[in-house]
Amino acid sequence: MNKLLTVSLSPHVHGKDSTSRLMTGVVIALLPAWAVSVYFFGWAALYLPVLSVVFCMIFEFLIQKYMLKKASSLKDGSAVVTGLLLAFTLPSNLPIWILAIGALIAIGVGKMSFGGLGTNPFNPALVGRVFLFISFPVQLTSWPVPKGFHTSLTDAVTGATPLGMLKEGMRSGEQVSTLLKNVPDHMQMFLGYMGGSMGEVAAAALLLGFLYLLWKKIITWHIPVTILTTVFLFSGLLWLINPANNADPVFHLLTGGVMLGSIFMATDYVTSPMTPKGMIIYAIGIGLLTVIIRRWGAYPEGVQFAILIMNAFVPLINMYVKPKRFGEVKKNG
Amino acid sequence: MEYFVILISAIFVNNIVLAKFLGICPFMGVSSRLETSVGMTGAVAFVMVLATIVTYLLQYYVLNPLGLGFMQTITFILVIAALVQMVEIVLKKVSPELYQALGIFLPLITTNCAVLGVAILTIQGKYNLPEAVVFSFSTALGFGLALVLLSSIREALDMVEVPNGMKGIPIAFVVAGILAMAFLGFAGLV
Amino acid sequence: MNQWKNFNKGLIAENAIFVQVLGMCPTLGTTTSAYNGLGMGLATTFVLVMSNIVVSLVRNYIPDKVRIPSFIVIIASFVTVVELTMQAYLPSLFEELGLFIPLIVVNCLVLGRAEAFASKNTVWSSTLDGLGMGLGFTLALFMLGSVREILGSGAWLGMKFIRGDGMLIFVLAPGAFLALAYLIAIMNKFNRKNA
Amino acid sequence: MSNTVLYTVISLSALGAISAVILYFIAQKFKVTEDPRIDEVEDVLPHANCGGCGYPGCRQFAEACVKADSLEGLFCPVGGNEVMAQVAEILHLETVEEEPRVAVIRCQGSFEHRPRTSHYEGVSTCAVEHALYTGDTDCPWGCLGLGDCVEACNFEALYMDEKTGLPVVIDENCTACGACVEACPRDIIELRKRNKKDRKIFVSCINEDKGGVARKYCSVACIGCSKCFQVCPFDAITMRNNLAFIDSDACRLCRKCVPVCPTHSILEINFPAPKVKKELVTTAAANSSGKAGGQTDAAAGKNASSGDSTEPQNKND
Amino acid sequence: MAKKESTLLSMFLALFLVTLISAIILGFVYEFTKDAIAASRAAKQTEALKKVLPPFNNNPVQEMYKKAVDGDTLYFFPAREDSVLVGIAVNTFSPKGFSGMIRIMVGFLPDGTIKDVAVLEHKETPGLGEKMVRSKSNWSVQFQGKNPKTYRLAVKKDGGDVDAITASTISSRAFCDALERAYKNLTEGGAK
Amino acid sequence: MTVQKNQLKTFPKGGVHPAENKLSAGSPIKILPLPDRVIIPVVQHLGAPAEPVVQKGDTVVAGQLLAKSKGFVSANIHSSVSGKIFRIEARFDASGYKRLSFVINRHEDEWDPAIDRSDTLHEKITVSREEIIRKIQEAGIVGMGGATFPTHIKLNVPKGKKADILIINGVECEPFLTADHRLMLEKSKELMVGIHLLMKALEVDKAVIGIEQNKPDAIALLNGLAEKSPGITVQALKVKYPQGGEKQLIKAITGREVPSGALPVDVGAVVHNVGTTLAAYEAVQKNKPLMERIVTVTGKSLQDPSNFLVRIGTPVAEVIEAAGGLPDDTGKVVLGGPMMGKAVSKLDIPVTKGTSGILIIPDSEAHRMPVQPCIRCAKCVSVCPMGLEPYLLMLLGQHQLWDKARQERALDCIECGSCSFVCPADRPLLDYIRLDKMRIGALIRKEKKAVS
Ligand SMILES: Cc1cc2nc3c(=O)[nH]c(=O)nc-3n(C[C@H](O)[C@H](O)[C@H](O)COP(=O)(O)O)c2cc1C
Ligand SMILES: Cc1cc2nc3c(=O)[nH]c(=O)nc-3n(C[C@H](O)[C@H](O)[C@H](O)COP(=O)(O)O)c2cc1C
Ligand SMILES: Cc1cc2nc3c(=O)[nH]c(=O)nc-3n(C[C@H](O)[C@H](O)[C@H](O)COP(=O)(O)O)c2cc1C
Ligand SMILES: Cc1cc2nc3c(=O)[nH]c(=O)nc-3n(C[C@H](O)[C@H](O)[C@H](O)CO)c2cc1C
Ligand code: SF4
Ligand code: SF4
Ligand code: SF4
Ligand code: SF4
Ligand code: FES
Repeated sequence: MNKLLTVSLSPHVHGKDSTSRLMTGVVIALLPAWAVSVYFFGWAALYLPVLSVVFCMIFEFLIQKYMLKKASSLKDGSAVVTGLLLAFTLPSNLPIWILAIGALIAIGVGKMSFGGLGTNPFNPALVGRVFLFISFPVQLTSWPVPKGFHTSLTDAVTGATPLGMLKEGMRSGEQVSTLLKNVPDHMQMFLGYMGGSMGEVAAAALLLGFLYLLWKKIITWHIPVTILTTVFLFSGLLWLINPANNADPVFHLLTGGVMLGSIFMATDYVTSPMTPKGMIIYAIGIGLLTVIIRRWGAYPEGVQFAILIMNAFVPLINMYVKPKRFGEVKKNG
Repeated sequence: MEYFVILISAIFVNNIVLAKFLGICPFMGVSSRLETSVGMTGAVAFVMVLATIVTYLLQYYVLNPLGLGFMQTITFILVIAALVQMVEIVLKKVSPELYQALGIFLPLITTNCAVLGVAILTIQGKYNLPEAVVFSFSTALGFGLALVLLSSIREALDMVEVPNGMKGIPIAFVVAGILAMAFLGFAGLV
Repeated sequence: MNQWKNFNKGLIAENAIFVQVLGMCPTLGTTTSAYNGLGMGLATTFVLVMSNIVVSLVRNYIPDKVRIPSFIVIIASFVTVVELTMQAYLPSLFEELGLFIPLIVVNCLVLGRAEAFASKNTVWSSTLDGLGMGLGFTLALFMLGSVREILGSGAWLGMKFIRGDGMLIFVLAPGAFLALAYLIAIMNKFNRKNA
Repeated sequence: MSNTVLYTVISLSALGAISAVILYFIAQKFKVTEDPRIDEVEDVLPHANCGGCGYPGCRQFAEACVKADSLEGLFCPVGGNEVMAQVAEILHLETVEEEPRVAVIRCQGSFEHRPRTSHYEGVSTCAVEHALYTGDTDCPWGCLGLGDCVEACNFEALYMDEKTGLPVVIDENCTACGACVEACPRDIIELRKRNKKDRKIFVSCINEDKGGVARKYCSVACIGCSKCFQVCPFDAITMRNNLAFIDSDACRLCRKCVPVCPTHSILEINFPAPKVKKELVTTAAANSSGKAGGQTDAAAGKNASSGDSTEPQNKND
Repeated sequence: MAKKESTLLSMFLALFLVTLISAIILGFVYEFTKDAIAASRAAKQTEALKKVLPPFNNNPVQEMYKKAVDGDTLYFFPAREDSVLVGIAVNTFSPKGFSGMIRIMVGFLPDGTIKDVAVLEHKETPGLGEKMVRSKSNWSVQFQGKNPKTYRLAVKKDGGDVDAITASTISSRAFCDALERAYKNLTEGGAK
Repeated sequence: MTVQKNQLKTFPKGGVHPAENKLSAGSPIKILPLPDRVIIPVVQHLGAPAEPVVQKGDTVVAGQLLAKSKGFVSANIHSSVSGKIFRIEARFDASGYKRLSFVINRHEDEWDPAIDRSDTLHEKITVSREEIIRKIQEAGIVGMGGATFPTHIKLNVPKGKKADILIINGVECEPFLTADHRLMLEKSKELMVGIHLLMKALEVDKAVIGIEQNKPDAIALLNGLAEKSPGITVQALKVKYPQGGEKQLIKAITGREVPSGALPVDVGAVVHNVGTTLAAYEAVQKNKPLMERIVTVTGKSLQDPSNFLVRIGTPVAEVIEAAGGLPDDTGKVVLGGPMMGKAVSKLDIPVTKGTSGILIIPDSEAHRMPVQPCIRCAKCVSVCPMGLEPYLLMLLGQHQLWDKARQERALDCIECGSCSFVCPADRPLLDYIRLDKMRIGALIRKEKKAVS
């Protein structure tokens, strides 16, 4: 035999998972929500996410090549997920140049500044989205009303999201119970017939994606289920105490970015804790903050801030919440 | 004003570092390690509350009666400086480890604008004495929260390859920026 | 030659903000526009120079234990002078800079220079040092203010060049942090290349 | 003078005076009796915190020096004698001079001299590869070439030569802190006396296998033939376990042993090449065949020379 | 550097002297600038008054009267030209701003028409609520010449006639709230 | 007793399920033709090398003692063939280094007459507990489940401790390997006697044979036998790697958790591999020392994956030859299974007591993927059966923070490789964890030295 044998440490086999496979899985899980979005918001919802992905990939490529001078990592697909999720959190009537700024911030500030995939403490798509939200409050808070597939960018009618209507109404001193009469009913919201950002409207489609992610073992149930439960319980508690001034818990679950955020964004590996216990703590934090901001804060929606804030706690959680060690010796004294 | 509102406001909504831009130097300086940042928080909280009480009395019982409002800055800072020096001397004796860890930052608490800033803000905010104490203490907590978060993140970043140009201070500022962004979510809570 | 260095180093090589990361609070708090940055920078420079001079004059007469309180009092006096003067003659700028004028007292840069330089050097060196550091500080503030004004309001020195608003975030706290982060990164790169 | 000015003066100077008095008493009460010399000693140390002295950091070393009655056994390899002299002066103690030392790599098994027999894949650390097996070659003694030593060096005194796959010491950067010695799982690196102009003669091999065995996997291994031992006029060479070792204290750099070694195991470094013309051809050959191997003093440009023209003799058993 | 020994006396003297000298200097600087500061403060108020009122030749500050409402105070400044009332400026407030208290000087003509408004004090967000300040945007121009009798002082979202500042409904609402408070109290017996 | 799904036990936390690839499961054990020359190292076990008692040039018979155990943790070494000692010299073995070995040129096949070579089953146990242990010690038996820890030490329960259950490890959770499986099928009766022997040695009245569900034939067969043997039961286990790990198996079967740093006997359990058990039977009832073992030779590109009964010392190359020869595209040869086995650099090394399998991996599957950044997916954390955080241990290793790694309990790692297996970013987690463990070991040694 003239070939040299390869010698390495065990194990000598490797599982099927790879980074790019996982990322592809997330993209697949997002497809149903995308489809619903295109159905409700028209062509813009089709091409804006594509553009967002393209922007993200271009920025990642350029930064890597010219600033970090490292080999390109586009293949791993994380920029695609970031691009897609960024677009999904934005309204479909957003000017393209704003989208481009968002992609630059998401990739440039949110991800590459820290060194690229796996290093960033904050969710890049949310960094991009919150940046835009604060920079362009006008454009980011005018929501197209779902009209159907024929809607085009130009003739979109803007209105408020259900949460927006609620907050606005509460500001002017109206009762929540009367306000809720004007918003779509729960079934409509479940299917996505309401104003909102491209990817967040259809709870049904997002849940379908969730099931896919669970099935493919891409994520575990801990984060999404805990967030949704916390939101449900906390808002339910408030509602029971004072139904006149608080929206019902189902309303809270179906509106805004709770579904998208809890299933796809809070679960981002890089920015979430490493242990089930840690994930649950993190998720409870997100749930509570979301409801607190929605109920008492200046903004109608709190998921994006809640996730970013809890992202900041992740290193602490990882430091102090450890998995249950096998054969842990209880130290006394 | 309710104490709870003061608390929430000072910790989250008007966080001293992330919203008010005070105390940034120690915020950047001691945040590279979690342990020191916890110690720093303690030191700052102690000095802040103490300084607020003393300056409060000074303002309302000396300066105002004498019509010396313009002397606020100079008297306050003198009091704070003396106070910090005392803390430093005492700490060196009582806990040399903490003294070592906080290193040059102890004298820098003097020049931590947060301390003077809080003293002045207390007067501007027209708090009464108990409120002033709550305010200064919760401000210190807010400082500590931001500091602990930043330092835990920086410690985690030590383990990964941050691009050369961004290492150290720049990336810490980026983190602070994103933190400040996230904390804007608390806007309107009070 | 040597003296020139005392002045020069503060501008770039040992720039208070970009290199030493001192005096961050006014840097971030007052730079919503280039003009404010400039004003704050010059006010600080004045205090810095004057206190450096006085500290280096009295340095040999101050006992160690009261060194910091004494220096602080000296600095605070000049700050109060600036405060009063500005209130009297530049009331609008004073309003913009707000709390940060009294806070020059605690600008780490000022005390830091008093401690690290003026207390060990002659009057003339200290003057130049203060001037260099102050101008470096002013320069940095001006740059940061410019960046934030351009991005945040689409204007420079008050002259607007776009319609509508800029990216609001740069006027607010997060934008200040981010802008400074990247400015420091760029300056680092620049400094390293020069070195 | 108005009242305001009067009040100002009174209140402020009163405040100043009170502060001064309080500070004074507090300072008295909480006086810390830390030996100020610790700071002084720490100040003169190089602040490399490399641990070369055997203490976790410079401050701890400083404390140890202050506490110690004599400086014996306390040495900062980075600062060297100069710094230790300063320390001694501060503490009013005698210095203990240490011979300046420098690291040398005792292996010449470049790619050419040691055939590869397998291909290692995995993390690039010598420690791990060493634990796994003999390495890419069959030599269980020689350098693994994954650079744990380079990684360990705080002073950029080591680098890996891409061509030979062996580490190279940059003499002037080397502080002899010993970090590389500690790091190398195969104990290949030795700290040797620096000598004048960093001249050194040493056996660049630590192979204790029998000659015949060693020859099979490496053409420049010490085969334990004792020729050098016999030729050495100063008894500087000892033979143990089929391996020659040159004691750097006893060696007087006469270079007699260099040419007699049949496998070119003995290296001479930083000597002028006396017979340049004559040797030109062999020098080139020797250099390219890694004769100078890991030992080139790259920065100084004074290459190891080549004093040796004996062709390797095939002495199989 | 020859370090001064820290004895009680030297410490006392040093700090005492430093503060003493500072105090003397400051005292004099204060004396010197006192009037200028007072003048510039007063100038600000009259500036605002001049801006929001038609020309007058009395001193409205002297004729100022107060009214305590909603936990704070409204200040009324009657302006006269040759003793004829030409308008009243109200220093009004609203606590409902995005970041707290807003104080506005609003000038009414005798028939209740708004002559003009000027923001005295606010903490609203730069770039958003800050646009209520004239130097930042022309938003507040819309109030000129409007009579609250017919013109509903509320943002359009709440069924009023005021165009809100984009993305700053809260600030706009507070602004209207302040004007409304001034108008209500003026008509409820404030006016002479 | 029939096996029901809901009775399947397993360990609760972590684990993976690599493709089983038990290619040779259906191939009965064949006797490998005797090699002409064997190489028998003096260390084939965990612990101190044995001391040679024969000399170069001596003639030996199969089963003759070659080297005597020296020290507390050590084991005897016997000749596996008859012939002449050609040399006693350092030879490469599976450790990757040269070790002192007997090189014996075989001549015929003459056995020590004391050995009972017949096929008769000796069921009756006549010897005392001490005698059993002594015989096992003399036979040089070591754990054949991979750790090669001398068996007699494990049987000598330390004073003050008491074992109450014997667990027989028939899990064979490693992919590809089938040696234990075949052994259970073909030597079941002997196995039962061996279990009784070990029970007697340990003075326990309960033994459980743990077998993974993917060997239903073995479960059924042993179940039938166990019903007739009081005290012995068969426990079917869910298929999950590393079920065969001692701590995991104890947890799965008894629910007890061996504390960190403690031994299985501390929770009253002793685990022995089925191969070890059979060897114990042969040693006690047939006087046969440990001189041959069952080896699985397997691999996807191998012509004829098989199970062989191989004399200790047979060169690996010859075993491969018997299974159809080394395929051309071979990239890696592993002794043991793919998860824990050791890759070797040459094939003239001998089969030793711990060699359970020889795995041939084609070049296309022999290489690692490029390392990518950790995406913190936490998959490594969730599969680690020991509840560690492999990603963190690797980072700590990379940054040389050994103290921290020690606090994070790197030493608890059983090196099962599940973490490296599952990592989507292809990170060499276990490589670095091993580095951690080595460095921590050095630290501990240093500390101990400082103390003494
Ligand atoms: C940093 C920040 C500062 C804000 N400041 C103000 C403000 O000064 N005034 C205001 O009315 N709204 C402010 N907002 C609130 C938002 O712009 C929000 O859209 C507003 O509550 C309602 O929007 P609308 O005016 O379009 O109905 C601020 C938002 C952000 C992100
Ligand atoms: C990860 C891992 C997997 C193991 N798998 C098996 C196995 O499948 N079968 C086995 O008999 N031993 C296996 N072992 C070895 C056992 O832990 C244990 O050493 C053995 O069962 C004890 O019996 P022995 O001393 O007779 O070998 C494994 C060990 C580890 C660490
Ligand atoms: C130093 C040492 C002492 C041991 N002592 C005992 C013992 O007294 N009793 C016992 O049952 N096993 C003992 N063992 C064996 C281990 O518990 C274990 O069975 C062996 O390491 C193989 O397990 P594995 O294959 O799962 O790694 C000892 C192991 C070591 C390393
Ligand atoms: C389950 C899952 C969720 C993800 N969610 C996000 C996300 O919310 N935002 C984002 O920018 N990238 C997301 N990514 C992609 C990737 O992890 C992210 O870009 C990294 O944070 C970049 O370092 C996700 C990836 C996975 C596998
Ligand atoms: S000298 Fe030692 S540490 Fe350095 S590369 Fe060679 S084997 Fe590795
Ligand atoms: S002459 Fe060379 S090979 Fe012989 S003993 Fe000396 S060094 Fe070794
Ligand atoms: S850390 Fe160790 S025990 Fe845990 S999965 Fe990895 S190899 Fe197995
Ligand atoms: S499995 Fe790999 S990528 Fe995932 S957390 Fe562990 S090391 Fe990181
Ligand atoms: S300027 Fe340094 S802390 Fe504020």
